[in-house]
Amino acid sequence: MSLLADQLLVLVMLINLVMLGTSRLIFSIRAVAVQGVILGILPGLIHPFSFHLAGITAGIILAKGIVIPYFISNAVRKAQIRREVEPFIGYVPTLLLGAVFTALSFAFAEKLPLAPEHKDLLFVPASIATLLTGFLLLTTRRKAISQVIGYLVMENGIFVFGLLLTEAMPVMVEAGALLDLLVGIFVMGIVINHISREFSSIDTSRLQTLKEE
Amino acid sequence: MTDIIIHCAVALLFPPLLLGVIGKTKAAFAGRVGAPYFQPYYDLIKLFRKGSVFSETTTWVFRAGPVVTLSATLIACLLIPLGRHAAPISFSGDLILFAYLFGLSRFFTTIAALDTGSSFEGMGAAREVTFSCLAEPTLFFTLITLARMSKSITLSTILTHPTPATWFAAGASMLLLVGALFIILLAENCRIPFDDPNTHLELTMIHEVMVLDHSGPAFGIILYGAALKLFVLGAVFVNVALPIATGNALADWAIFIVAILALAVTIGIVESVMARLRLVRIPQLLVGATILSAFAMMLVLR
Amino acid sequence: MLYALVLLPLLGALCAWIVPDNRLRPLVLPLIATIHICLAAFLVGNAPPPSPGGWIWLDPLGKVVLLCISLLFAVCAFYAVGYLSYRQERSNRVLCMGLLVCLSAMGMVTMTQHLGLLWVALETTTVSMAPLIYFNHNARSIEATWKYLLLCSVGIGLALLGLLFLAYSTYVAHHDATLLLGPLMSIARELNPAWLHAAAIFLLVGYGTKMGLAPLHAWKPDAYGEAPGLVGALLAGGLVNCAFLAILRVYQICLASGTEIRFFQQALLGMGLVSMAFAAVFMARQADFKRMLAYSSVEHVGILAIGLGLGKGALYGALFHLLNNGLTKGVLFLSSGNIHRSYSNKTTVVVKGALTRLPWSGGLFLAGFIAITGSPPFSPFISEYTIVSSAFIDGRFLVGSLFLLFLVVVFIGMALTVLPMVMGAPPAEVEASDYEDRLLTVGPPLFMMMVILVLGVWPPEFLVALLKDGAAMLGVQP
Amino acid sequence: MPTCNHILPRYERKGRCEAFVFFSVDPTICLLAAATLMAFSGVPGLVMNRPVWGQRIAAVFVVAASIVGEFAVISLLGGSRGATFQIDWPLPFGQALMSVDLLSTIFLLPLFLVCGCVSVYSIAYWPAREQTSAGKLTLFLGFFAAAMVMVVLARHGVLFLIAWEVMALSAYFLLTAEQQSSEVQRVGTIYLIATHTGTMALFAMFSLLRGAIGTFQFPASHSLSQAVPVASVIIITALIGFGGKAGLMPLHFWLPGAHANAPSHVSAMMSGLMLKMGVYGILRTMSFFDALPVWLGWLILLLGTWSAINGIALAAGQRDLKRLLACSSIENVGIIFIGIGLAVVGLQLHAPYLIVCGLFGAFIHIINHGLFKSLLFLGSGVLIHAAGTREIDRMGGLARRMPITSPLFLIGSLAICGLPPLNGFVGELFLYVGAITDGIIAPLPLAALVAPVLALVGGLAVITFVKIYGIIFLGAPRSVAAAHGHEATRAMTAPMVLLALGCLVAGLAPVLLVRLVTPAVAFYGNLAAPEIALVTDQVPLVPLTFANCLLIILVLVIGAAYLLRLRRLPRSLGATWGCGYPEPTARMQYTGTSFSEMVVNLLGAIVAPNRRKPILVTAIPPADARFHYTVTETVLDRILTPLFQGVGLAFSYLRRVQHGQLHIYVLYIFATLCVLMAWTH
Repeated sequence: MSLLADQLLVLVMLINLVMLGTSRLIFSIRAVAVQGVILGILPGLIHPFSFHLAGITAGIILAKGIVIPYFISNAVRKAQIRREVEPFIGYVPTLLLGAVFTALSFAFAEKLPLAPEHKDLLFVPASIATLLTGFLLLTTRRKAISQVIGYLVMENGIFVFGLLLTEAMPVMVEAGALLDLLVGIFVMGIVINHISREFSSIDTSRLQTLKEE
Repeated sequence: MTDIIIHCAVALLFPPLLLGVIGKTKAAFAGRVGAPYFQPYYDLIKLFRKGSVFSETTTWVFRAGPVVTLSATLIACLLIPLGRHAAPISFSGDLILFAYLFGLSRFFTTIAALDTGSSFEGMGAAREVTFSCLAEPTLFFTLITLARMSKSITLSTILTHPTPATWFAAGASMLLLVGALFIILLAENCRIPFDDPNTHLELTMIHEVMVLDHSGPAFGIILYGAALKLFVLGAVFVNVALPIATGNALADWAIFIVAILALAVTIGIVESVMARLRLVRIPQLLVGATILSAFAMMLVLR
Repeated sequence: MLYALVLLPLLGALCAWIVPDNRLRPLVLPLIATIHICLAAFLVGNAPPPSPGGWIWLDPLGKVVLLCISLLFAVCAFYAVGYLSYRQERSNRVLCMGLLVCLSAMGMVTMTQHLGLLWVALETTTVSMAPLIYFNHNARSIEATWKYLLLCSVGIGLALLGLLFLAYSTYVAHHDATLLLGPLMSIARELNPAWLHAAAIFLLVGYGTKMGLAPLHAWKPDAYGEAPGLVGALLAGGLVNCAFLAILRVYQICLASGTEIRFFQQALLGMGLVSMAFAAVFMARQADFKRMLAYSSVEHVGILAIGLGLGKGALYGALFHLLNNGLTKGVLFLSSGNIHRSYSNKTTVVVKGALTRLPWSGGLFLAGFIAITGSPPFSPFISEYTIVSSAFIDGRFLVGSLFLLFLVVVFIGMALTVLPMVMGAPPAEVEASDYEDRLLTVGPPLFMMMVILVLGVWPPEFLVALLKDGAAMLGVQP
Repeated sequence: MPTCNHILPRYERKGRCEAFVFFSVDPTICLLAAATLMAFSGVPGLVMNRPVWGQRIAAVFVVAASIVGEFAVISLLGGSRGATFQIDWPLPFGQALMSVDLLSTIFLLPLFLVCGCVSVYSIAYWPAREQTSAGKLTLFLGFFAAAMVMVVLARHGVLFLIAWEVMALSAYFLLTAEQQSSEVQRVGTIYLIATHTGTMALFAMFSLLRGAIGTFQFPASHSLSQAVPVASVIIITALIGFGGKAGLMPLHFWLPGAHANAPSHVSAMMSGLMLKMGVYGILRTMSFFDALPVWLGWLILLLGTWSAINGIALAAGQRDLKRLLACSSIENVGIIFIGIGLAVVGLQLHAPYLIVCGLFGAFIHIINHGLFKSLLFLGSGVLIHAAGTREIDRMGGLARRMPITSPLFLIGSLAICGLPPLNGFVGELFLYVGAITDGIIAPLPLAALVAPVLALVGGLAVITFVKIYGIIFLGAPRSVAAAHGHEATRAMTAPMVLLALGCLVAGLAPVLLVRLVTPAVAFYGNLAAPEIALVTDQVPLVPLTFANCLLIILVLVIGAAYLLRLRRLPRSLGATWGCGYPEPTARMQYTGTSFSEMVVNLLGAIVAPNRRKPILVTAIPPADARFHYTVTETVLDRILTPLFQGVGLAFSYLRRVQHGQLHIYVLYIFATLCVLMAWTH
């Protein structure tokens, strides 16, 4: 089963690269949704079955795969934005950076003192790579929506690491975390809505009035 | 006791004669006969009999000025040893009182001048305080140097201490001191080259311009006070420059009187052969004197 | 009883939702706040024992924060009634609900011993505050809200990763993965040091972002500057303290581990000094007085971090400063809100002569400035002086000197902004606004100023004992 | 106010000498009671809605406090020892102690006198009927006075800091009474920044002291070894913190502006009393150590000399009456520090004259300056009321219209110049005697250099005060307001008369001053009575009294003779001789600016006058031409202001990191993570 898990994790990393390369917002939202669904499936593959696990799987798939993408695409629709305009750093350089980061995360994960049963799995490199991808999206994209997506990718990366510990985590905390994420994205959606109304654009490079001198 | 009486008598009666001697010397240099030696006395008597004119702007300060000035100078006079005899009032640290009494008299002279509201007297007052302020450190440097030599801070000891032996031992610094003291003497008494008491161009005057508005007895007091000041500082100078003590009290008095008359002649000569300095040069000369005296002090303290 | 602290505000939020009238709704706030503060005072005095699972326990550290938050909230609640009466044009439903939800979450932060739950509660405070910053509904406030939301979310996300690392470190050490403070501390010495180290870094950066340590503070001036005064007060006095409590929890674990604490303290010291330096640089010639207050908050967060980083005697100072800073910032934000309202402007170009135009608000602002810069006889002096003197006593001369240097620069910067604001004659061309000092807008901050004065001169015995207990929890390795 | 709440009943008596106790109440209790009375003096005025009565009640309170306080001081001087109070403080700084010793008396003596005078004066000077800020001013005046008493009483670092800062902040609120004026705001801000910076130095100092001895309580005198590694740092920080407050160069920059722009009675307290608190701080700090390094003595001497010369040089060039008085305060503080410096040098080199005379000179000058500077500032208040301006050059001829203030001001001016027969001379006499005696007898030639310096300072002081007395009071009025000036009410002149009497009595009977100061000198210098007597016997107090009396008698006799003579002779009135000008006007008189132009020129190296020369045109009629100059306050104008601007500019570059671009902000977080990761590896 853990082989399948590894393959899925490779898929996650590929999705990362796809997201770095695409300019279509709807496409990246869908990609993030797919990533979320994979994240939901993964715990079932490495841990023995329990109701706790089933709950988590259902929760993650519901939240990351359905609700959140729905929120965001709603916001996209309202803001009538389709594409990311030219990002701060172009697509090709970010893609290359993403590839470098992914490679680095493999190298880095080698050095980490992991528990023996996690040594051979791709969870840790995938987690770091996804986290870094999220950072990359956050720092290079102009549109507010892209930044939310970047944040989501980052969260996904954190979740990937969390999957190693699913059993140890109390339900309440997991649920709370998911709920917070949900509400957070919801609020972000609302804010994006207001941004697009206020500025008739959701280009965050316009959000630069608050600064020093 | 006799000494004190002689001291007071000499100090009270003698000073105007100095002015007369200076005048006579200058006249001699100019080839004139000049006024009699006792002309200053006649002037004083005449002034004390004259009526006064007061400016409408003046207040009591104007009347108090000459009085306080004269009183302070009189006290200073009592602090100075004359002719190798200890002064009537003598205590350790009296040199400071001595210097500050001149400060007091200057304060009152200048505010009396300012009381008239005349721009010229204001100008004179400004010059007077500025130049005296520069002269003051010199006086202290000299006195401290002498104090160091005599290991005492009493004027009577300090000023009676110098002997021919000190001159031999520390000739260089004594010479510097005498030079500095002479400059102070001329500057404080507003003689040439610092000021010309006989000039009639107000713009160039210092002391005389301050007393333009005084008349009658007040002017008499001022004249007498000025003579007294010349006498006091002259006595200091003579004590340092002519360190001869015979041991005989009366001989000492005689030597002193001759010496101070000689000083008056010297001043007269200086006034005859020198021109007034330009006003901007005066501070330079005064600072020069300060440096002389400081140098003397360094030589002694070293 | 403890759960009431969490449930009561939620109930209040429900009420606020139900009440239809814009005038009546704010009254829910003082009602709830009064009950809350009574309850909090009672619980601080008679804290129940830890819950069976060990998840809920109001320990001395929590008590200090709870007291601060509850008092600050009560003051803000009364102020809100006065403030919102001037803002009738806008629905205050979201504001009231947000405040109460935030209060509930903050209550949870103070009493939980489970780091996961703590995280959830903190994230809730972040999210619940976002609509409040946006209360003014204009371009600037939306920008501020966006920056606040995104940066804090990123930060809190990193903190989550830190938590996972922490849990993983127990896993690697062959213990049951747990995030409960008690068990974690008891096994802290056996935890995997590498993972613990990583956890400490991520938690510090994560919660540090929330707290506003430089250079993670970028959202702070924007959010504080654009939010209404009372929201600013709660951000600076409430949320900051909650985040600081979270860092205190991490500190406890690092302390228990014995090895990690050295690095953690060094990092705190470094970031604290950097924060003070940043604040000093940004406060000079700061024309916007609300942004200036934000930078002052950065500075004081730095002071808290330095106090913690110094350890020993400074711990007491840090805990006391947490309280003092919260309350004093409250005074400053509330009075600056009044000034802002009266002049309809928040730059020193326009705002002049506040002392003449608004004697009470201007006076409070001035007094708050004097207090926050560490002048006796106000309480921040006591705490700041405790910290700086313990630096010198421990021979950390460089830290102490830098600390004082930054305080001076900050003071100069702040004085050059504050004094022209309050002194002088109000400009003639500013149009009259309907705002004037009234009991409800001036009384609450005045009360808080009195509290600060009393704390600075003669703090009550029980508080001193509480602070000492708290400092002991941080100072002694179990 | 911290003072009132703190007194707990638990205190211990440390023994007292019954023989000299005048009355049974403990001095410390008296002082605390006085402080409490003063602190609360302004409260009735706040509570009542009759501000006029509030102000009067405050004055009654303060005067009562002053009487109680002076009693305590006298009983201390009489030999009784104050109890030590202990405060059980719930703060983490240990128990706080309060007590008094003989060093405190030097500062308390003028303090109570001046406070009492000022509070009566303020009723007429800052009347609540006309000034809305009177209530606030009265309140803070009480705080200010009480805080100064507490500064002197405190024997605990943190208690001291609290009292100190309350004092400093009250002074800020007092001096910004006329806050509508932008100049007042500016100087207020400079003052606040300066005092806060100084307080930060004190933060460090008391922390270091705590580190060295393990408690915040002040160590006993001479109990601390100079060998403590941080001893020098403690002293340096104390010099920065306290020296700034005392107005010692180069930390004096706040002083001229602050004192000039405060209400006059506040200036009187700030200059006459608050500056001395800085001196007190330094003296107290130095008393902790068993020995002091010699360099410290020379340093203090050097700073004192610098302050004295530069201060009076600045004063000479001022056109603003109060700014001039403020600069002269710098000079006087310099003289006090010269005395302290001599004493410290003497202590290390075992030169008894330097020690005793230095301490006597400094202590006597502390009291004297409190008297005459307050007198002059109160006088300047009267003048401002009368002429409506602080510009010396717009006054003139006021002596005729102010028959009481004019002689009082003259007494103050003479005293501050150190001229006999007033009190200023006594302090300077000690300094001269100390410096010269040890300069000529012991091998300490450098110390003797103090004498010419003091002489120069005295000469400059004469210029300065001849200028202000002459230009303000004498001559013809230079403006309409000055021509219509009026004498002040009795509430204003009475306190001044009291202070002037103090100057006169202390000057004519210097023995009295010496008696007052001797216990403190003995205590501070750790000297036995014979040691002091050995030196003081050399100081000519009795002959000085004799000479002074003789001077007075001479003045009276000559004056009487002159007046009698005058009465017999014809007198006439006329215009001042105009040297040929047919119609001299009042505007042709010498002004203060022209009076000091010469000396300012000479001192150009120190005061760097900024001249604006007239353009002389030959056109007929000639156009208006003006000449004026302003002296430069080098530290503020040439160093601090450019420094602040430079730093401000540098900061505005640094501020670009807050550029508003969110994605870079995210990068900051990431970078911080990386740095923290890299730090450990």
